[in-house]
Amino acid sequence: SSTGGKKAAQGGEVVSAGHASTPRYTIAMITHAAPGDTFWDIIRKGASAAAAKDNINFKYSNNDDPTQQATLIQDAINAKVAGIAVTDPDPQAICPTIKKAVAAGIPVVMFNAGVDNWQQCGAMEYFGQDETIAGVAAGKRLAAAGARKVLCVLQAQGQVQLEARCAGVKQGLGSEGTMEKLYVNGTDSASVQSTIAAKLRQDKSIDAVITLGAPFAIIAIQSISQASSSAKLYTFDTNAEEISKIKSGQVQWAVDQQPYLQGYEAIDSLWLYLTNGDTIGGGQTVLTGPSFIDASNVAKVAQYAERGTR
Amino acid sequence: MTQTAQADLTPSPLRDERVGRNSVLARLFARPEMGAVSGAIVIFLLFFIIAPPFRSAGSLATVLYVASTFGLMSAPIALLMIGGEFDLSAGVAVTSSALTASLFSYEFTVNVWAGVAVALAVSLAIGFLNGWIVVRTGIPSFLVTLGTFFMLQGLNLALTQTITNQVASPDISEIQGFSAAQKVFASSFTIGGVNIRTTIIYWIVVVFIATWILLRTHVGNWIFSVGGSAPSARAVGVPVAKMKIGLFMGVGLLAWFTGMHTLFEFNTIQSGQGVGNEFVYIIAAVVGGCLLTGGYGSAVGAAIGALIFGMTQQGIVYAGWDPDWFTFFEGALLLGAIVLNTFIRRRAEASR
Amino acid sequence: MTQTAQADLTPSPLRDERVGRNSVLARLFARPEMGAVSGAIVIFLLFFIIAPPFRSAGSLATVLYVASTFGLMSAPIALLMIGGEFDLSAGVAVTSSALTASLFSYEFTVNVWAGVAVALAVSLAIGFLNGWIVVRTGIPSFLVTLGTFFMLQGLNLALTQTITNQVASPDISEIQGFSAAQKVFASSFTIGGVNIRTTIIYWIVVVFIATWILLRTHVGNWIFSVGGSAPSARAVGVPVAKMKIGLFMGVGLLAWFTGMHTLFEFNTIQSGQGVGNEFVYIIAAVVGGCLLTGGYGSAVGAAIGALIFGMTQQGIVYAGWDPDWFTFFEGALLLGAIVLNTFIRRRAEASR
Amino acid sequence: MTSRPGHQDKTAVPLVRLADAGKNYGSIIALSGITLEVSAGDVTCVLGDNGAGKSTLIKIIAGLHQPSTGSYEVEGTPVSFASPREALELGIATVYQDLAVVPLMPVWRNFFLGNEVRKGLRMDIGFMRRTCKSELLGMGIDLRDVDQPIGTLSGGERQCVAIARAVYFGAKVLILDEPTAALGVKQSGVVLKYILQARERGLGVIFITHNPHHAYPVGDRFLLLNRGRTIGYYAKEQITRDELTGLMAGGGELEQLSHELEAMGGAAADAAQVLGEDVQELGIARRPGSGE
Amino acid sequence: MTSRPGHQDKTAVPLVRLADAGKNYGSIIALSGITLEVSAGDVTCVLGDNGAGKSTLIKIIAGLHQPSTGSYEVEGTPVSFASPREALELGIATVYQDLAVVPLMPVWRNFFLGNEVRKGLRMDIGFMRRTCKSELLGMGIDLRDVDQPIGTLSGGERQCVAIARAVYFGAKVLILDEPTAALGVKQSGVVLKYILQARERGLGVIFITHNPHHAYPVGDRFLLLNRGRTIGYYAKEQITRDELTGLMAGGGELEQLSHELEAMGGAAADAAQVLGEDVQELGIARRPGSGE
Ligand SMILES: Nc1ncnc2c1ncn2[C@@H]1O[C@H](COP(=O)(O)OP(=O)(O)OP(=O)(O)O)[C@@H](O)[C@H]1O
Ligand SMILES: Nc1ncnc2c1ncn2[C@@H]1O[C@H](COP(=O)(O)OP(=O)(O)OP(=O)(O)O)[C@@H](O)[C@H]1O
Ligand SMILES: [Mg+2]
Ligand SMILES: [Mg+2]
Repeated sequence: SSTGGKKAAQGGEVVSAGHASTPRYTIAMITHAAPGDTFWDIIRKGASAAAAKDNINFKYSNNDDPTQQATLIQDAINAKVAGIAVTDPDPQAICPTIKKAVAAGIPVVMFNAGVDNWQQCGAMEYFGQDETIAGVAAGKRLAAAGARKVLCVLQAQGQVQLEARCAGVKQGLGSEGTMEKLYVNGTDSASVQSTIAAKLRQDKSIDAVITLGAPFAIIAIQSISQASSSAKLYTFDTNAEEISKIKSGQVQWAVDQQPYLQGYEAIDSLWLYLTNGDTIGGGQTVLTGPSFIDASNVAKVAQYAERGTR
Repeated sequence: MTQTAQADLTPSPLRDERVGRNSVLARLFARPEMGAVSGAIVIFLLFFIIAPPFRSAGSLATVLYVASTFGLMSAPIALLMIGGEFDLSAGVAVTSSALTASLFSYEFTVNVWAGVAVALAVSLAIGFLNGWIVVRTGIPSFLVTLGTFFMLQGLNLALTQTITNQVASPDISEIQGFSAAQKVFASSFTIGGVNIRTTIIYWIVVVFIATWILLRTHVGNWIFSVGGSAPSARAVGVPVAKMKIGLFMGVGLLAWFTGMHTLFEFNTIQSGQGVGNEFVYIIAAVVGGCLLTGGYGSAVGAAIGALIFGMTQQGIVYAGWDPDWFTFFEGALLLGAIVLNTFIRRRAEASR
Repeated sequence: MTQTAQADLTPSPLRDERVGRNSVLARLFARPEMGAVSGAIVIFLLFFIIAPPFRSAGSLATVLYVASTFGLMSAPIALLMIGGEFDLSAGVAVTSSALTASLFSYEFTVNVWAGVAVALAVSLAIGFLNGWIVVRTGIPSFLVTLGTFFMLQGLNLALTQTITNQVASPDISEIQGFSAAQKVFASSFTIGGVNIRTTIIYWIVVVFIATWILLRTHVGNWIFSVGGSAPSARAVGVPVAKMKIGLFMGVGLLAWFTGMHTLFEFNTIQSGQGVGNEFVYIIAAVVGGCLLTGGYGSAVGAAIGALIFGMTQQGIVYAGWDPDWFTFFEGALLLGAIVLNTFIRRRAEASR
Repeated sequence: MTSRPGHQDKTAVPLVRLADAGKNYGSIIALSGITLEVSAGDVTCVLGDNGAGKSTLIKIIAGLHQPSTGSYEVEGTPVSFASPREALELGIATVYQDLAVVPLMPVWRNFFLGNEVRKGLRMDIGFMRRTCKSELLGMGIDLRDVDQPIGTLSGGERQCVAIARAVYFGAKVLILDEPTAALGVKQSGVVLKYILQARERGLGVIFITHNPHHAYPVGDRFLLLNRGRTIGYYAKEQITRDELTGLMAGGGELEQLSHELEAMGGAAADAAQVLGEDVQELGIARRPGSGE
Repeated sequence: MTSRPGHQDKTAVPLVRLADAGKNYGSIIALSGITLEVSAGDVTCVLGDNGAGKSTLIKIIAGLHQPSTGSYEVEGTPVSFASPREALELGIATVYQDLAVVPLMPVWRNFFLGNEVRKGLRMDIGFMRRTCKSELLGMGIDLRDVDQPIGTLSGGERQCVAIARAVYFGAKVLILDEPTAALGVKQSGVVLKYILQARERGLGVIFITHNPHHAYPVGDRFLLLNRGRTIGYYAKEQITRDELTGLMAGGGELEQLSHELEAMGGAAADAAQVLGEDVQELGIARRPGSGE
């Protein structure tokens, strides 16, 4: 007679939108995700959903080392897939291989990262949002909320997209406030918690903490209380637990670039192209964000977040 | 040819003319952990001086907490290394146990204690498997546990995905028995306004027991011998295989405990967690005076190693140094501590 | 009491009655790398059967390329390990050299070759420093290089940040001498429509040289001896310190080369790159038959180890297995290869 | 001889019995067709050239190796030891030529390794340190400190620890592989005394040595090996020491040595004479008034 | 004696000269106040109880340790070796008690380790393998295969490799630390032959042993150590072997041994008698008709 657990969570079935009868194509999706990252998990869910609907043989692979990612693209070319959906965190490193794919007659769409270069790389379309843009938006909103000293928590070192977000925040704050970075060891909750707490103790003037991933927002809540700091908590990206924290007001808002949409569109658009020659966006970037999830709209999002598609 | 006077040949019980005077300092530094102690003191003073926030009792409690999360594991790892083996799967094994507990109770919606029990079984099984493969095949444990490291890492992710189709374990704080378990594994008490985690107490207890086993029991004798020279140990009748498997299971036991702490501290577990910690444990042990080649070291030393690591990690933040330079400083301080440690021991030995 | 007949006491030059017949297989598997070979064959066949894309010449070229990027480093690492030392900084050292070259030529906008030269100097210096600290302080190289690992990782990030205000090095493809350098370090040629990277050739050359040194020159003899028993080596007059420093510098040399390849292959380099590769190198070496305790191993074996690793990594992708299970399979295959390798060697030795 | 208590058991089943035993290391045949019996109160000397297979033989008896061929019985019951522990439990204690000590561990811990004296859960450390110290003094080794790592002891000191240990724990059979090799004159004497005492106590002793001066006085039986084969198995009554030494040295080869030197002529002659002297000492040919 | 070529150099500066040398390991005083001279064509025997400091002494001469006190001269020029390599370059070759071999390496690689024969850049492997094999045969060791890891050789075989190596490369001074310890009768004879040959060739030899039968015939001078101190330094003329053995054994302690046993009475008596016999063999008191 226990509450919680799976029984309580039943009923959150994943989206399924019919089923196409078009020929079965193989499409490869290659990202720079670090394994086990919630954000990329959602992207993949979107992609698989589209693949299921479009009768596509979906091959996902990822590596956060650009050189390795390039190799993965090469693998896809060797495997003669029908289409490639790829993220490009490091244009110089990855574009050449993407060009190869295009040269080999494989349609390529880009998403999530590489907004400035997707045309040069020869991709057909781009879905998503530039991390910097998202950062700037967040920064502006932080400034509006009266944040003067913002702590930007990076869960990994030397990762382009994370750095871009913090840089964006700084830019968005403009003269209103200052931004300070803090690297934490994302693979160790205990040290994440303590490190953030330590920082808050060290600099009492910090009045806003923004994490770059949902799980770290949850942990940061404990850090803030531990350091008995008055800083408010903001974050990028979402997951179920975090949404509930927004409900409860422990997290102010989350920057949402709708990862599900990015993954879904990337695959779906390739299917449309392969089956019907369509292209989306007329050569323009298709932006999936940034949008904000806060007290005002959290209720709507919550149910989707529960089943891990938002 | 010269003909020196006949020296007396009978042993002199009172004073042995073949032994020079032996300074206290020297005898002190003969112990494997003393080098680390000096390193710890230096680093402590360093941050105590340059980082005001570091001085507050609260901060120290935090430092100790972090140290304890490493220290709880570095103790059995130290024993394992004294026994001449490595365990690279220790870091992810912690996550595995936490995931097992939470997924089990979630999937079957049973009392968390059931999950905790299953997790214990699994952790011990992992330890046993590591040890068994090592002793059966004679493949260096470095390789075997590297294999299991990859496999566990994969399993953590894959199983979490298939069961919850997310990359993190679900929140189990609603499930029956949670609060009780939390009391046991992840509570804290307050002394003079300072909030102290119970893990620190557990840590001290574990280190004490490990030390006692190592120095006072025959099991300790056997651990030293299997690490120092397995063939010799075998020749005089020490059950080498049993010892090694036991040591691996010891690691499993504390991996389970640490996992339980993490789970009930954070209610949920990222499946990607724990990767890289195996090295923190090993570093702690080695900084604490354990030989990588086995046969020498101490549990206390490993604890101090963990403390050094915790202080460094937190201290840099308290000092507010440029985050870009974080890892650099971490490395520099680590290396510094080790060099100092070695240097001091040398001096002591020479001067004695 | 029994009284057996007098056996002849003179040595028989033709046939020694104290030696049993010795099967060819057995003599083959006495070589350290043969176990790895069998592992490689099995894994190759596995993927050749289950993963159609794996069969195409193009795919094999890619696999070989990936293997070569690991293999170029695993060769000197193997020598180092035979010499009884570790280098955990090797992975980031590669990135450091690439960053040095590109940042230098970028910052001072000089011909890239200048940058390349500076990078070479820096890489060798890092190797020398590692070795020097190890031999001077007598601290296990595992710790020393762990320290330098952190420090380099930090430096890579910090310096890149301060110089370019971003975490990746700037594109230097416009700078003078780039194309020439690219020809040398990162070109490729086509045979029968298959595009083959020159690194593969370099790799083969390096392995050949390493093997030659190891087996045919007195330097090789010394490498084995310092790893097998440093005190004995010292006692018979082998310059132990020089040898070890030299081995570390050898690692530096190829770290430089590999770094240059990465740089000119991708025009840019991320400051966080290379972390974790040090283990791939060590795994390759050990899978290839190197003892972690030193004194035994082969460069060819390390090459095959790298090949196994490359095949596994790519093969899983070609086979299109669920990426969630990627690391699991990686670990399983790795462990499988090692166990097989050991098992076969045992059988061979017993049966011979 | 037959007055010695050990010798009632002569009629009883031997403590240790090897029948046609052999051992291969891979393709290398180290030992073949060895038959050996050790009864209570009986000292068996295993003699032979370097590489003859003596250590291999005792490693089989000690349970460190399993015989590749042949059978092995302890007190009449066939055994096949998976580990030396099992042999130890049957009261077979061994001093290995490579001593089997753990260099980094203190002397006393090595002494009691595998046989720690316990007091409840803990070890009785005080007792062990005292015992270790006194046992070694009994052998004429006056250690500075029983906490010194055994690796820092001198070769002979280390050997004495190994011997003292085996003698202290040896219950039924005592195996000594070249125990006197690195020992001083005094210590060698003590070891011989120990061997005789063990015999008195009715233990079976297997004693390996290259020194006929040590072997002959204490031995009851002599097993001679060469190139892994038995070339002779004698009771003391059946053989004189000179014959024994002759067999050990592999026939006249030693005299040959001195002849060689004489052949060198000139200055060498005198050396040859010295060597000749030594040859006598080695017991090949004893002329009256040997030595000086 | 004075006819031997080596002995012209007696007047010349000694090859090796230690004055008042001492060595401490941390708080442990292993050696103190040792004075020693080794001239060309001169065999110096260093004798003494276990733990007396013999190995420590030769480690100083071999350049493995630096003396903590006192001075060290080679051919009249003061030296302080940073490593054994420097000593080797001055032609001082050493056989260490712990042999200093690399167990995992093949026999021939060990044999030539540090002195590889080169042919341009490469090693002349063929030559080295042949030489190794033949040098060992010369010592009476017939190896199955010079590619066998030296760790798998028998104790004596390993020792023979170390000796053959030193003899093969020894240029001016040859240091042997208990070379005959693990050797068979034959091999011991060969080693003694080598020592004499070296003396003939005008090398200085330092020879450590516990066996007076080996020391006395070949030695020209005898340095006796006890508990790290010199208790005597004699020329051959000054001492008989019995005196020498007496000193080595540390006085009458051995006879005491036999008395002890006799005291045990009864069955022990006969053992005592055997031991007594042996005591004579050890050269303390020789009665006529010793042996059997
Ligand atoms: N592990 C091994 N692998 C291969 N060969 C071995 C191994 N151990 C011993 N041998 C060989 O077996 C033979 C007998 O070795 P053993 O140690 O028994 O000789 P031994 O009679 O004890 O000689 P010694 O008197 O020198 O100790 C030797 O020729 C040796 O080379
Ligand atoms: N590294 C060391 N550390 C501490 N003490 C040592 C060390 N090496 C030797 N000793 C001590 O110095 C003394 C002399 O040792 P040494 O090896 O010279 O004796 P030895 O005369 O060679 O004895 P043996 O005849 O048994 O070989 C011994 O008592 C030993 O315990
Ligand atoms: Mg032997
Ligand atoms: Mg000695």
